[in-house]
Amino acid sequence: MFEEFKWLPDQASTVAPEVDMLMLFIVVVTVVITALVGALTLGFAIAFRRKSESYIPAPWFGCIPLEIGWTLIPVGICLVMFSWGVKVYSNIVIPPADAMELYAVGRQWMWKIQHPEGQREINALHVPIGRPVKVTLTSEDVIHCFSIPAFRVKQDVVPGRYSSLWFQATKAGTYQLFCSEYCGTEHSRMIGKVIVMEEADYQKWLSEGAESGQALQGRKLYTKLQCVTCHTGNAEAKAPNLEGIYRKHIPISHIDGVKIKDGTKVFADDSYIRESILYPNAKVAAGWESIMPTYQGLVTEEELLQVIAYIKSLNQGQTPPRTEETPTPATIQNKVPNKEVN
Amino acid sequence: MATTEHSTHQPAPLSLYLATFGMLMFLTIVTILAGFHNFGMWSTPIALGIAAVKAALVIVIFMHGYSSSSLTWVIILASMFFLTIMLGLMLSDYVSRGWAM
Amino acid sequence: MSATNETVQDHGQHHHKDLAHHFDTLEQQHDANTLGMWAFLLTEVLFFGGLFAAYTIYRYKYSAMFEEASNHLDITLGATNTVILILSSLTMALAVRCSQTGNSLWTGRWLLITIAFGLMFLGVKYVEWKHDYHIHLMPGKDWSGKDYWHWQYAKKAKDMETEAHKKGSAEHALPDRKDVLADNDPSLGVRGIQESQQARLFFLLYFCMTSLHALHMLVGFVLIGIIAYFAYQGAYSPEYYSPVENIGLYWHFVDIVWIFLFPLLYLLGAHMGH
Amino acid sequence: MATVSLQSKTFDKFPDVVGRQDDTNYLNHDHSITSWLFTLDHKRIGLLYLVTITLMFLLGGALAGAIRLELLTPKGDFLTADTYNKAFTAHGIIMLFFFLIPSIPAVLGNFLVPLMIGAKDVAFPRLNLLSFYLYFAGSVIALTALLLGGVDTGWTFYTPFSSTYSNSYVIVMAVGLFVVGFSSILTGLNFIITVHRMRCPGLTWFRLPLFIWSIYATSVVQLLGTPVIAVTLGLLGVERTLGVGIFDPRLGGDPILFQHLFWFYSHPAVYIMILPSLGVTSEVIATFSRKNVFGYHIIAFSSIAIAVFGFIVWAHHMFTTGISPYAAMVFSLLTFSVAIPSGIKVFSWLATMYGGSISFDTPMIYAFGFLGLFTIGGLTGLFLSTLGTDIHLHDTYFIVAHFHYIMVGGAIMGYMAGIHYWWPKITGKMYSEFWGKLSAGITFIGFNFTFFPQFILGYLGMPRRYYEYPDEFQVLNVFSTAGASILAIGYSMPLFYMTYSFFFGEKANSNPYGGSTLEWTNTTSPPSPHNFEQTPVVTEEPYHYHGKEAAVVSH
Repeated sequence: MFEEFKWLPDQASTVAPEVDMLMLFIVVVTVVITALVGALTLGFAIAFRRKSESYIPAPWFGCIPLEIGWTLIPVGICLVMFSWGVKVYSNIVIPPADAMELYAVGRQWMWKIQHPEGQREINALHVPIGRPVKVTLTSEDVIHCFSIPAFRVKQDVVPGRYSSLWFQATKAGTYQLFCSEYCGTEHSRMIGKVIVMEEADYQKWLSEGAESGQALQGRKLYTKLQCVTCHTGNAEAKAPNLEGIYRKHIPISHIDGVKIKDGTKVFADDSYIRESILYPNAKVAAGWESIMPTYQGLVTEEELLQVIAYIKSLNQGQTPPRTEETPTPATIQNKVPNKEVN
Repeated sequence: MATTEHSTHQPAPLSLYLATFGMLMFLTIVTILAGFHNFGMWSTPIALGIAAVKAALVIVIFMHGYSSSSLTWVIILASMFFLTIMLGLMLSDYVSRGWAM
Repeated sequence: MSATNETVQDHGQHHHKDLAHHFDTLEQQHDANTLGMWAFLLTEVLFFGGLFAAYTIYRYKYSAMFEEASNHLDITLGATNTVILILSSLTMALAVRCSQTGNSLWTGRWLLITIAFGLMFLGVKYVEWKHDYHIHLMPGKDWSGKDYWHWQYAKKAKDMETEAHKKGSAEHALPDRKDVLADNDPSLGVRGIQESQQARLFFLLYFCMTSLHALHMLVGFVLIGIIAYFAYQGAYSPEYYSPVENIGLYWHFVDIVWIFLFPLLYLLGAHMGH
Repeated sequence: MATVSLQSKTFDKFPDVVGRQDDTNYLNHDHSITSWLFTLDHKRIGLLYLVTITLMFLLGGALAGAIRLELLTPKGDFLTADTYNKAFTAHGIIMLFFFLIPSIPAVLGNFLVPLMIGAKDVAFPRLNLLSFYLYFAGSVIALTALLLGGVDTGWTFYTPFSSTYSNSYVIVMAVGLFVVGFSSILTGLNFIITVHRMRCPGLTWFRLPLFIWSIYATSVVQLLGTPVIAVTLGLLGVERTLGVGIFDPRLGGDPILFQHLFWFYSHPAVYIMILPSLGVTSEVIATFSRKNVFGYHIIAFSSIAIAVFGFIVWAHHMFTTGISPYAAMVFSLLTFSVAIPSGIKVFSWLATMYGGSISFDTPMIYAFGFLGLFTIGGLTGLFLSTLGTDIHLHDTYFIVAHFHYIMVGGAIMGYMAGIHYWWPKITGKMYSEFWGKLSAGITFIGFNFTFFPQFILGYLGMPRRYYEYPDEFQVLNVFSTAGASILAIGYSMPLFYMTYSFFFGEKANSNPYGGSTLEWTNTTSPPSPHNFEQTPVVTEEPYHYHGKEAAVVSH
């Protein structure tokens, strides 16, 4: 058991040294204050031990400079920690714009990871060294937490919404991936490995056995789920053209079925697309009737991610031709009320 | 004993209670009428404002707030203070979630 | 601290029949009792506060649907109840006043009248809840998020009611459950689930808040009943009436909760519909 | 050892209470069972609590032992995953709700608040007994939930796991906590009114012992926070029974809202546990330094400040849940506000000791232990209020170590200091100083051995609530488990020597440690059923040792 033991965790991401510096600073403050308190306690205990039973010490009610000192100095130290903490925190939570994107879905008790190129893995995450990676996270059941100690990053994975975390690995190797929010019986087995590879190795790994790109999977779903019936991208369209909308500000007319001020726009990110698939009425694109059925219960979280990946990749004029043989979404929809959610 | 305030516990005049009741009825009508009118974002503050006035009347007259010790008022204000903290800080999270970093 | 052991002069009140052994004076006892009640009400404020917090958050998240859902509550009945409860507050205040003046008989009577108003309030509430149950607004096991037809049913019921009112008839039939299910056209799905979930949250909070309020009234009935009994027995005097005063404080608090619940639940969407 | 205790006893600054004719006290004036079970005497109710919470502590401790044993090896070999989850849930719930929260307030608070303020009883004695029986009923319900099969949600009951996915007895447990919550509320209410309305003549606010201030602050938290957890558990119960979606995202609810409501109580609840210990420490340090408390007013107000600030920092438990980053920053800043009054207290105690006449009786040894552990526990809180480091440390063993330093190191050390300090008053008997100091020492060493390695484990990244863990974490876990066995010895020793002293101990006089507050100076050990022969009249500030030389010399 001693051979694997180490005192310090691996430091394998760009934020890790920043966190460790901050950590070190607080450790020093903590040790100094603890030592001070300990030394004074012991020192006073010895120096002022009871020497005579009849001795009553002189009173000391207060000392304003001393009291101001031990109020203001901690306030100062705390403010330093706070601002330093905020700085490191913003580096941890704000991903660089050029980050490559991965997707992870947590469920009791495994992590399912998808790469845009189509690689899928369970309880393992292959990433290249030196490139910022943003992982979009969601859960199929309860709250999990995606935690990579070697990268000093951690993000709760809450069902019903997307959260994300980013990192840029700096050292090749294999690191622990934990679920660190208690999620049920096998919580402690919901662990995986993060494998950081050199760029070339990563490219090689990507090309090995990728079924097909994540977006390609999404394209299949786009036809299968009959998105294409209305989002045709041409003159017959009954719904907005989805080509090139990703990360654009698009005008909307209704929120939750209520007319809103003209000119209101929404940022079409992953969360918006997800919401629009599950709750089509939440934010309706301006100029379109709200006729889309909900897909809640019809697509899994993984499939949702694939559709989103497809919509992301959808450029001008790429919407596939409409195929008539599959039933319309509305008919699929009719089955929904009978479906038991719990 | 530690009581410093000396409250007299003199019964308030009957007319005061009846007037308060009348005022409460009046405010109930006002709040209903206001409810049917669209004040936009001010609807809820107006409704809550009227409710607060009604509550204040009940506290001051019916619950004898006018002759209660200052400690009673500390308790009343504390309840509002902590309720505000709970609602305010909780809401602050939800309101600022959409803000860009 | 040091203390001397002088005997404190008590004013001969130790032998008053209503003075508990651990208090020095009736005044101190009265003060402690009243303050105790106020402190309890502080707890109650935070108790309801948890529900108000949930209400605030969901109201913020789903404001449009909350307004629409609120329109399914009957403002007339809500307003009636507001009047009834304020009336009961008045009678309660009068009961306390009578106990202050030493009028035991009327203390008891006003207390019983207060209970009567309270029962009227719950009667109206019963009518409301029964109606809510019939139009599928009562949340329950069979009303999961996706069974949005419950909400469609409620909406249809409301439409039929409005229709009937336009025609001038007070009576109206409830929609047929089969119709709503058969009427399950594709466009329903558009808003179905989401609407239904958000409306359900409103009604969930509505039922939680009003039933917690009703529960407080039920507890109040029992306590008022006991105190009314003692009042008839002549247990209270201008010197000792803190039980009456305390039950009064409790009852007024229940009234105040309703004063806030009424606009927040009933009047939320009034400006849209009627 | 013996010499020290002897010295203490010869220091009898205040004469025994005059006017005592017989040996009747609250313990022996009536021996019948009903006189105990239906007693309205705050002192006897305190003892009823003492017995019950000690049993709960033993149960919680046994569960902790099981947890540590399981963690001795990386693989799950002692318990199954499910049993382990139920064990740590039960450990958390029992220790927090059934031991720590009632520990000092309900045992020492009940016994001491009326005595320290010169009152005959608390303001509402019947309510006090009701509190005890609510606590008892809540315990029975919670134990029933455990016997039925337990709860596997963790004491935090996070939704949607607790509301939808868990197949354990969540509702029974929630009912138990709901009931015990009301016990806590009524106790707090009783103390607040007692302190406000039952003080004896001359006892102004700034003549109150600091223990009273801390109990007062605690009561405020109990009164304001507990109803929120009650209604939150109520909503959880509604969601679970009716299958509706208040917190379930698939039904439109928001699981993060549950965490907000939960922590609105559960963070201040930490102050319910630690504030009374701070109060005990102030008393003990003053008495055994034979000196007034430095900065009395500041310490008194810092208790109130900690209680109030406790309500505005709760979301620091949620930095990684996806709350708004802006809210996270605000809560981070607010969280530091708790550090300041805590620091002030520690420094003021040191200044109290400075120039004092310090004797090393058992309570003081425990108080030294408290000082050390509370300092470490408090300072490690800085890592968690700082956003940049909290992300890494959240939900790891660092958190586990931190809150055990506060709640076991701090709160229980304070509780033990208090029990030892007031034991002569409670029972009228002296315990063995030798065994007392030994147990204080063993507890301190065992505690650090158990929990210090967990700070490193947390920094290395070991998540909490894991029953299996990667091999690299084993060394420190072995240390921790070894320490736990030492700690267990330290905690069990008082059971024996205290019980022994209750029956066979040397008789204590009314003020064996030379305490300066009313319970020492104005009544016998143990006190008479009605506390004081005559209502005391207070004429000076607390901890007024100086200028009393004459009294000692003449002795």
